[in-house]
Amino acid sequence: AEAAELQRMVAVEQQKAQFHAQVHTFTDVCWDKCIDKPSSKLDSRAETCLVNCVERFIDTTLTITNRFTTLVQKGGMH
Amino acid sequence: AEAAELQRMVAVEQQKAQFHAQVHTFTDVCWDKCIDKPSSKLDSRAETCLVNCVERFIDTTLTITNRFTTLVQKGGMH
Amino acid sequence: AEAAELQRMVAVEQQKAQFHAQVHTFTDVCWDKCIDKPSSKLDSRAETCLVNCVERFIDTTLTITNRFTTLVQKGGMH
Amino acid sequence: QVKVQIAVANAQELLQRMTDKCFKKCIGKPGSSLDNAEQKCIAMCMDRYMDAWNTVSRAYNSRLQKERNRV
Amino acid sequence: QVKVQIAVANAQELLQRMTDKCFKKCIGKPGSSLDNAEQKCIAMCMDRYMDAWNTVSRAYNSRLQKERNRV
Amino acid sequence: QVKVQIAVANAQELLQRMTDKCFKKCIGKPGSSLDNAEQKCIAMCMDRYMDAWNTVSRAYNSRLQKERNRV
Repeated sequence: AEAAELQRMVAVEQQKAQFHAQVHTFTDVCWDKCIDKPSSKLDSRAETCLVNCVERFIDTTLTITNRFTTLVQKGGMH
Repeated sequence: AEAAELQRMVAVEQQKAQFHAQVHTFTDVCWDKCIDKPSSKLDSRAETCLVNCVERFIDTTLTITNRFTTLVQKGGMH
Repeated sequence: AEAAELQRMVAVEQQKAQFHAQVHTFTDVCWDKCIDKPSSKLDSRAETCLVNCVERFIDTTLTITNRFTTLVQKGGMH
Repeated sequence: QVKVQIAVANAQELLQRMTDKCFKKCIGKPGSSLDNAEQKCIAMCMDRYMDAWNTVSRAYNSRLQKERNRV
Repeated sequence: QVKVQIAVANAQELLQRMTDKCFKKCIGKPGSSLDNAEQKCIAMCMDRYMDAWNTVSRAYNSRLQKERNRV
Repeated sequence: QVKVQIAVANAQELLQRMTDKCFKKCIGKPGSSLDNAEQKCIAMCMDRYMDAWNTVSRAYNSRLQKERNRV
């Protein structure tokens, strides 16, 4: 029982690490898209831009992955 | 005999992985050099640019590596 | 005694590897900040810029790390 | 099985780099959804990126062959 | 202990990326010391980068939730 | 042997970064061969990159010394 518990805990931590890795990547890309000059607070325009940026990046990833899968199944890739 | 066969297969796959890693790097660099706006097909100018880009990148790598080796042998590096 | 000696040597080499990794990172960043067009020798202005760049990069790292530690201790991070 | 692993790793690397390049090229200021123009741009960018990958792969391969023959 | 290791790795990654971005944004030509304007810019850039990190983290989390509910 | 391995790894890292920077600086639109100007530019860029590496290495080293003395 203890071994299973430990295994579950490690899995949870690995998931967290993966989540954080993604957040670092998104922040990197979206910072460049949304923040020109750092100002004294994060204004609502920058905040909206960041949220949209994350959402659109995920949309782009899904679009590309789905289309790629279809192409591979049709045998379009060499 | 089977062990040798397996070893050979692993070596071949490793070589393929290395080849692909290089292709990813070249595509990354040469995409930036040769593709301004993605259009409805890869025109011949972009294609020539990509081929030349790969060739010149390899030339640059060879030039730099050879010159570096000469400098190191002459003791020019600290 | 020999094991301890070996361990010490490995530690020294690891430290060197870390030092070199930092030098690669600094050179990468400071090259972009200080060298516009490579000329026939490294002029004194470029040299001063490179030295200042390393110093200011380290200052920035220290400033950010110290401020981050203070914020974390005050519980300002979620 | 080594083969499958490498094929998967290769496809993942391609997808990741392609997503990165095409997001940067096609999405100016990210809006509340992917509009039509952005979706078309992404599909086109993706096709061109794979063309580029194949062209680069062929060019690299033929250069390797040439270098081998020289030795 | 796994937890602590991940927290430390995460903080280090954040610090490194933040330093890189803020150095590039705040230091034009590096001078003989960090002047006042540069120090202010670094502090502000750092705060905004952490805000951005938190905003991105929330947005990603709520999208994951939405995708899970869809399935 | 550890020493040799690190020296090799260090040289490889240097060569890779140098090639990347100098290709980007010296080759505008890649032509059917490296022309004279490009070859000169690559040689010069390489020498300056190694100068920069050495300068940075010295500057970092003396800063480390200073920090150690402060403690």
